[in-house]
Amino acid sequence: MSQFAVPWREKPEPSHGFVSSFIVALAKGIYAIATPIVTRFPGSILLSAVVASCFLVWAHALLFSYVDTAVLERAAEVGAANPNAFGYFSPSTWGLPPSVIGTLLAGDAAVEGQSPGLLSYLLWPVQFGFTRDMIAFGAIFAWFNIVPVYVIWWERKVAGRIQSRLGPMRVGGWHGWAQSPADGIKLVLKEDFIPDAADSILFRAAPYFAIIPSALAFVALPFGVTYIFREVDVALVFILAMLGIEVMSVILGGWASNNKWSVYGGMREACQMVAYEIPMGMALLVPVVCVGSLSLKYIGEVQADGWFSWLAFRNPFAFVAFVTYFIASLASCKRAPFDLPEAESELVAGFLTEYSGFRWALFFFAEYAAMFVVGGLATIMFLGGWNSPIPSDWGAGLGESIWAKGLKGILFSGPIWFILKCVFFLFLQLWVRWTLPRIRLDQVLYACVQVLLPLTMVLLFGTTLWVWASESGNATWDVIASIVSKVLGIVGLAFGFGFVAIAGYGFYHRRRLVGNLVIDPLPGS
Amino acid sequence: MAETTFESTPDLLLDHDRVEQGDLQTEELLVNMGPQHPSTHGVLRIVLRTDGEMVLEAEPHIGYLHRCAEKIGESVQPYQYIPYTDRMDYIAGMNNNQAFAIAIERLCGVEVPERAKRIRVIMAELNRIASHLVALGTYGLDMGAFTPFTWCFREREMILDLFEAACGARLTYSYITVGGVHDDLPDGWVERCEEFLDFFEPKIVDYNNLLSFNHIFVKRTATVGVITAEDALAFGLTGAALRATGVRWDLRKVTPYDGYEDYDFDIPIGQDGGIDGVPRGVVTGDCWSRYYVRILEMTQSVRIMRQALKRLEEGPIEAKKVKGIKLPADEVYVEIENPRGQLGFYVQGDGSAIPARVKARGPSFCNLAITSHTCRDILLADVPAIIGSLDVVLGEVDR
Amino acid sequence: MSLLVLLTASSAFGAPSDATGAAAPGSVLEAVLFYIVAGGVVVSALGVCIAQNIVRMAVWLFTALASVAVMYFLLAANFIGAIQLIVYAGGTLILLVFGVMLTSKSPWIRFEAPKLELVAATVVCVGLFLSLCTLLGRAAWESVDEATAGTSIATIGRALITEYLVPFEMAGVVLMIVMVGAAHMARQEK
Amino acid sequence: MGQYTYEILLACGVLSPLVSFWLLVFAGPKLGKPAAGWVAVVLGMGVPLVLATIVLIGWLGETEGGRAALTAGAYRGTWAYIGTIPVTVGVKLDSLTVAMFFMVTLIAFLIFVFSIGYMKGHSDEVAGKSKYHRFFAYLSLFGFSMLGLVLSSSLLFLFIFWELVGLCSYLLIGYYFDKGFASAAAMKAFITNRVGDFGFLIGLMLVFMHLGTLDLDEAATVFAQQYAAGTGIFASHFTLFGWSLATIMGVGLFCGAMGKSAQFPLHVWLPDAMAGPTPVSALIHAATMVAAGVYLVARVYRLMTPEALAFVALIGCLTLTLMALIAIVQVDIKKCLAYSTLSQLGYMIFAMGCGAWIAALFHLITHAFFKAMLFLCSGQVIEGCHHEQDMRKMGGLMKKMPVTGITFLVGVLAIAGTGIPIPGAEIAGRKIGLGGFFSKDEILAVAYVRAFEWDDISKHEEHGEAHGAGHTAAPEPEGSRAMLVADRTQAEHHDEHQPAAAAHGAQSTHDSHGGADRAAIFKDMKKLPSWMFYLAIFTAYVTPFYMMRCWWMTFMGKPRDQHVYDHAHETPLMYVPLVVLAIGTFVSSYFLFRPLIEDASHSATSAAMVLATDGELGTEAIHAAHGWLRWYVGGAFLVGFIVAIAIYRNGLGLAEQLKKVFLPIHTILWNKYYFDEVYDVVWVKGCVLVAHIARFFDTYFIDLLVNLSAAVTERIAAFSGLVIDNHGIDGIVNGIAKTSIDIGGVARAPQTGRIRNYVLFATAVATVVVVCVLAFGMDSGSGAATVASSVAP
Amino acid sequence: MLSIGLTHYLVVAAVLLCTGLFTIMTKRNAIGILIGVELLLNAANVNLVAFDRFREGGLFDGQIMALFIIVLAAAEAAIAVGICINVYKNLATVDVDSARQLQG
Repeated sequence: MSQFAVPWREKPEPSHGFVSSFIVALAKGIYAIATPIVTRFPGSILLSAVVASCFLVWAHALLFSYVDTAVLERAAEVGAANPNAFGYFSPSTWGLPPSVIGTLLAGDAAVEGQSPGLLSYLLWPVQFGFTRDMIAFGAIFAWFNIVPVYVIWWERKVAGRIQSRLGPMRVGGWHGWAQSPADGIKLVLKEDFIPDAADSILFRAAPYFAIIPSALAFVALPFGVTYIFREVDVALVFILAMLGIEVMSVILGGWASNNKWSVYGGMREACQMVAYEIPMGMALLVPVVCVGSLSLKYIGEVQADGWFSWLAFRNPFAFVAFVTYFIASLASCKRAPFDLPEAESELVAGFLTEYSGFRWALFFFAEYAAMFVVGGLATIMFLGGWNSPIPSDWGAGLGESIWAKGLKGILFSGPIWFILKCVFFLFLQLWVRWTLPRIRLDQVLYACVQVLLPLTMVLLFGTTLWVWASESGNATWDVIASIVSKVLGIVGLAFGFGFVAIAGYGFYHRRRLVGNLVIDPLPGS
Repeated sequence: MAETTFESTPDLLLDHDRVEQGDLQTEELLVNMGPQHPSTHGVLRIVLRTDGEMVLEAEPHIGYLHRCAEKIGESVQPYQYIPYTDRMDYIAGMNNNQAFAIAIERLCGVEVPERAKRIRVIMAELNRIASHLVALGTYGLDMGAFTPFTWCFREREMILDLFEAACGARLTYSYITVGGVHDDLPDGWVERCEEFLDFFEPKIVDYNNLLSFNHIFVKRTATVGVITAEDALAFGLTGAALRATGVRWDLRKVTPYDGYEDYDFDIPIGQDGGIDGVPRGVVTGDCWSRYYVRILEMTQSVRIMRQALKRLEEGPIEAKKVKGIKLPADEVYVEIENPRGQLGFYVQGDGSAIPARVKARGPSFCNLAITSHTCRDILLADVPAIIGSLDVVLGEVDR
Repeated sequence: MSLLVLLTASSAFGAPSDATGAAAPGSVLEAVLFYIVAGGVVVSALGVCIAQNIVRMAVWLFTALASVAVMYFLLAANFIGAIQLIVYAGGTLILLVFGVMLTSKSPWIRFEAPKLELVAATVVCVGLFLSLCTLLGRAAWESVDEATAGTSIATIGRALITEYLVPFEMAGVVLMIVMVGAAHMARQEK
Repeated sequence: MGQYTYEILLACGVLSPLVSFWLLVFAGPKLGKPAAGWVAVVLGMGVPLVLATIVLIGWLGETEGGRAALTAGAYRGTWAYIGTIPVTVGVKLDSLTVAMFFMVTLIAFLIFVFSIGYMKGHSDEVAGKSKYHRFFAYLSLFGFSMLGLVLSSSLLFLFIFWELVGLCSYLLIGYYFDKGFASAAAMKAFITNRVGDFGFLIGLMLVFMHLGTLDLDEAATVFAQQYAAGTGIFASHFTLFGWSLATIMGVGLFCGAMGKSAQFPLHVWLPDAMAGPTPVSALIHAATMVAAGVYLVARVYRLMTPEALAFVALIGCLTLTLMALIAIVQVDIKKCLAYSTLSQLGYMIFAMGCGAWIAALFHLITHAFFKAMLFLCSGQVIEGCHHEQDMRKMGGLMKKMPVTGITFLVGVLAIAGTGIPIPGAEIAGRKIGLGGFFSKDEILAVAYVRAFEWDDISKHEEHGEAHGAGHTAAPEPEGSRAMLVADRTQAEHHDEHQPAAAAHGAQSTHDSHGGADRAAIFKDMKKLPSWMFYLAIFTAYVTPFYMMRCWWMTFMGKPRDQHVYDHAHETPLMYVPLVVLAIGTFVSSYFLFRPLIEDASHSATSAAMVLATDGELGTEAIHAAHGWLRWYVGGAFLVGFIVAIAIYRNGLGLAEQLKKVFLPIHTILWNKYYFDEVYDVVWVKGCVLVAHIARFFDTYFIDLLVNLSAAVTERIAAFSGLVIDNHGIDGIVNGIAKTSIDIGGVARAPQTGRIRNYVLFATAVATVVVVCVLAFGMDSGSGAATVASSVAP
Repeated sequence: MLSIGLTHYLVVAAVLLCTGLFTIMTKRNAIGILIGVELLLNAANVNLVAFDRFREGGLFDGQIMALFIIVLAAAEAAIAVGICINVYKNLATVDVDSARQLQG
């Protein structure tokens, strides 16, 4: 009977054997060549990967903006009102010919009739929305996968350091850098286990309710002025909605497991979400009131004038709102000290009790992606988004050459800054998690409803008054406001330096083993 | 009309009869906490009757680790039984050995040499610190703080290294035997031990900073699981759990053994918050008091050890002729201060070398009894807090 | 699956100032997206009808609400779409699920309506749907070909505190009453 | 002074108590007993007082034209739109506002200080929790609301603050809510006020509906225009009790004032409100809140028709007389003062109704000072006498509490209108007298003019009008100097301040238009019945009597209760407010407030019919013409005092005898004309009665029918059972029964009691309807048109 | 078919309407009925937003109405769930057919 199931096993063809042995040999060869490199120089590889990705990101923006300019100019020539004149799929026209792009790339000095270079041909598809969407989509999808994997690894390293141990050290060589991918492979290969009494459909569906919203949140999350998959005018609300929908997965997962601990986890998540979501939203409304827009792109753009223009330092209320938001965002990601839904010591593993393997991994992907999104929101709403602390007009003297543009792109703004800030927030989240005990449910509710909620209400009201006063154009007030802003900025700066100082101190005094106190394990003679 | 249909009801959350009979309210739930649960410290099973997050009733079920430890004691000679005692409370093996050894010594009238007494005290206090470190670390885990656990275990590993150097074992020592200790300390051990004490003492401040005075931790444990002194005495609580209620009772002071009367140390007790660095909101006899009494006891243990190390003199480490000793036809009951409370051994001899009856009074077993009394109308998250603060070892509960 | 949802949802944003190429009104892409989303709505709605398990019903409702939100994006009502997601799908529905879980003993418990009622309901609803579709098919709408530009949030916000001030305030009052009332009803009687 | 400086200062003054309120609400328990009070004193009233003083000084420095400009250009911002009508938020900035603001903050500040001393000796724990901070939180909230009320330029905001002060009053009366009577009194006050506020709301809606605005000035302008043109609200033919819609609007607005100022039918709550702490009685139920009704009438004065004003005068007149009479027999010191307050409020309302706008407000302010002081004194007495309020147990307290006694006496003199009416007895060109002397005299003078000389004046006005608006000089009919202040102002504006007035923009232009139209309204005012005047005069005699009686019973004579006497003492902290208020009463505020209010009458009423006697001059004129009136009015206090002293000089003996002589009258007065009882019977029992009737009907009528039919059926059944053969009939009967059961079953089937089935039926019917419409109702073309028309713009 | 117009959206709304009605008609679980009501409300919302979009002049009244409906639906759900929980406390079930104490 089995011959029908797997026919090719019946008549093995020589080519199969050849192909398979070739693949194995290739893999072995790559492994043999790569392993020493990978294990010996992983630091440099990682560093160069970072540099390379920075370069790619920068070049991508630069080239795309050239093509954009070209399209706009051409569209103006043609007289089309719609800047997106060449359409999404562009069925009617083939867009700008490569030669035009080449001309633009070469600048004004280009000679007419010169044959377009390879780059022009490569860039030709970029002018179509669909192409760009595909590129951006690939980038987001890749990022969405990279972030959880490496944040998990990083978290384990950070946790190890905090706990005076090393964390993963073996897999992949250098500091166990391949630990997370290896874990991922293990999880994928694990038995797909569904308890008999579980509601199997919902049990299977629940992880997707976690992963899809957290992936969708990236759609509206800008990494830079031009690094937005979709520029949504209600991006903030959209991302908050996505974070809110994730709760559904926890409740469903908890319910579908048909395990009392899981149900407790789900219920706790629902309770907690009811409590934290309002202060979180209201804390985010504070910068929204300052700026007057829900578009994250716009909110990021108004903070381009250096450190003191960042919204957290605009007025005292926003500064406090920043802290409030950070606390609420911990609850939103189910991170300690708000990790009640999966509280290990109380609920075994909460809603995750019955999950294992790939589904469990999906939950974790969602959680860590949400952590990044939450950190990204904090960055954009309070800490200047993708802008560097240096005011952007300082770069006016650099000129407009392609290199100057590139330098500006790296110095003054760009996804690098955004990601760095997000990483900072991620670190804060990790730090808090490995330091603090867990809060009890009634304390969570108390903190969110009776402390944070009134606080954010006061903040919102105060900001409204502040903005109102600022818009009245009173000169005295402007002076006061700017002084307050400077003071806040300096306080923030002090916090930042303090953070760096603590980190530096810790790094300098780092101690892996206790030293001479380790006693020879053999009994004495 | 269609009726309510139960389609494939493998595990109804509530069984319908109990609802009908009014035994369970509609919103109530019976939950099994354990025997496989991260925060029950072994194989304790607690049946909770909950209303949402509220625990209305908690009933501990024990016996998953029963090994007939007492019965074995009636079929082997006392010195053969020593290795069984440290399987009872495997976190504090030294103290268990000591208790049984003292019981037999009292029964047979064996005089223990001075050096052996000092070593016993050093080992017992060292093990007390190790045991408390486990209690602190796991209590942190119960509260959701992961880091204290590894920090405590870091220091505990050093103690275990010391034990290993002395007796070759890291968990089940069987070091203290009837009539003394079975091996002398290796060279340089005393210096290493002092080095360790110097290293360890400042670490207590670290624990305090990391966990004891952490605001969240205090909120989680203060006023939770308050046990009054009357209740504690009525339920036969001993050890840190008793002292946290404000009763200054420690057998090392009350009925000194192995030369404890020679040492100068205090007995810390629990007190209300607001003074002496105790955070506000703390009430005598709550979880935080129990936790903090252990911290203070570690300091006292260090103090005792320093004195003992200083007075350690050369001499014999074991009384003569203890192996195969005949037990007189008499009975003895000895209690000593275990890290968890009062560990008592009742031994009855009948003239042979094998005891006629061995009975242990386990502190964890007795302390655990108050669980159902304390875990009433509390939140679910308080259950691990209370159980953890009682610091029970299931190996000793079930024996 | 996740890829598909990601693509669909992200392409659906009808922000008016979007130059990167969302589904332009009247384009083929819009039609494709519409059919995908509408399919989602219809399937989820039917799922709600057919599902016997109350939790599954709620999940189907969730997908229905999410699909409707995407449909709002297609209709260039981004704000309503986002609000639908955050309030309806994120808030109301979770409340519902909460209620479901508090009030059912097991995921397997269920009540069924009599067969006769099922048949009658099916007939009536299919009839209603068909007649409505006929009615819609016969209607000749004015100015239906030209879709207008999307509305900015600022416009809606301003309208809420000027033209619609009274309903707005009343909604606030209603919400407050509901808050107090719901808390009172669900409170422990002890 | 920059633009909006006054507004900002005043607004800060309003918000400061609010800050204090929130602070006390949240941090009150932590602040503890004395600190919470001081927070309220400093933040709640101290800051507003300072700001008010600054504003007052600044305002006094402004020229008349400058003030008019400031009034016209006061801040108005659009808060929201109701439909297309903007709801403005703004500051009503004129002399009246400034004066009231200063008065309220000053008195309130003193009372706040007094409260700290007062509350020190009071238990403030309920169920083990201190509510001390609550008292001051409520006081702060009251400060916020009252100041907001004074400041509001829009009727809507006026109403909001109106309700807020009502709420504060409720909270503060019920401060000792653990005592049953206090919470009952609070409830009574609240409910009685709701009755009035219902009228207010109706008035408000009429204003909004017919005048299309809620801004006071705009409303007045529109009202005057409509009156002139006979459009808008005057075009309505709706009448009620013979009142036109415009009158109903005015009366409705006045209803609010009736409730809050405790006017005649709604007065019942105020005496009971004395259950609250005494500082509250002084502040809210004597000085400020109850006067808010008068203030409201002053503000909506321009929206009143002559009929409405007549009604106002009637209510005021009844109140002032009836309440003064009750005060005679009161033995509770606070109740006595409460009825005195009611009577004085009646005076103010009466003055408003007469058209004595200035005099009413002037009386409001002088009354606020001396009544606050009187209440504080009574608080001091009560506090000192160990919470004894019965005057019969007091007496001779002068020795124990000299400061209190003297200040009380000052208050008594002031309220009695003590002064020297002899011509020539003047200092610096002013008559010598206390506050009440001037204000009450003025009211009576105006009342005299309205009652006896009105026809002449109004006729004269007509003539003046004929000569052309704006050039009417002050008319001097028959020696009376009563005049139309408004028209004089118009004249001044037109003659002297023309450029300035033009520069003030549309506002003042509107005003002048309105002015002309108002004069028309003014013409339509009728003569007042003379009995009103006589009642007012009569009460002027009664007032000194009961006040002196009160004072004498408390402070003079022999101690009648040794226990009380022994306990009596004074609290030093309470001196300060008392003395300051006494001084305030002494200088009688005539020099400060009278000019301000008169100034306010220019802009606040802009062109309303304001009758005024020009200070002493006017009084002089009246006195010159009617010598008897001078003595009757000016010497009334002496008569009252003498009679009171004569009766109470030797303790209560004579009074008891008199009581026996006038027993029926005393009984009626003692029971306050049985108002509470009547209300109880009419409203409370009325409701119960209706219920009883319904029950009676149910029991005896419906049940009777049922029982009757049952009995009849029983008989028939017995009869048929006996007479008709069971077996013969049974077939038919059973058949019919079965059939009817079957029919019933079929008919019952749809009535399942399940909503889902009903939905099913409803949907089915809807479907059928749609199908029918599709099939028969219309052809496709017309159907499309029908549907489309509902969509097309 | 490729040009998406008002009718398309209205048909979707009709589907939501009919399924909502069907849910109400056939469910005995109180919360099931509530879910049906939510579907009905969504049908109305789709209609409102679609009419808003395809109406001349680009008014926003439809969106605002939809906004109000969403808000009130939240209120309605809160109250309804509260009622359901109360019913469950009293009757130990949320079967609407069991709630018949007032039925004669």
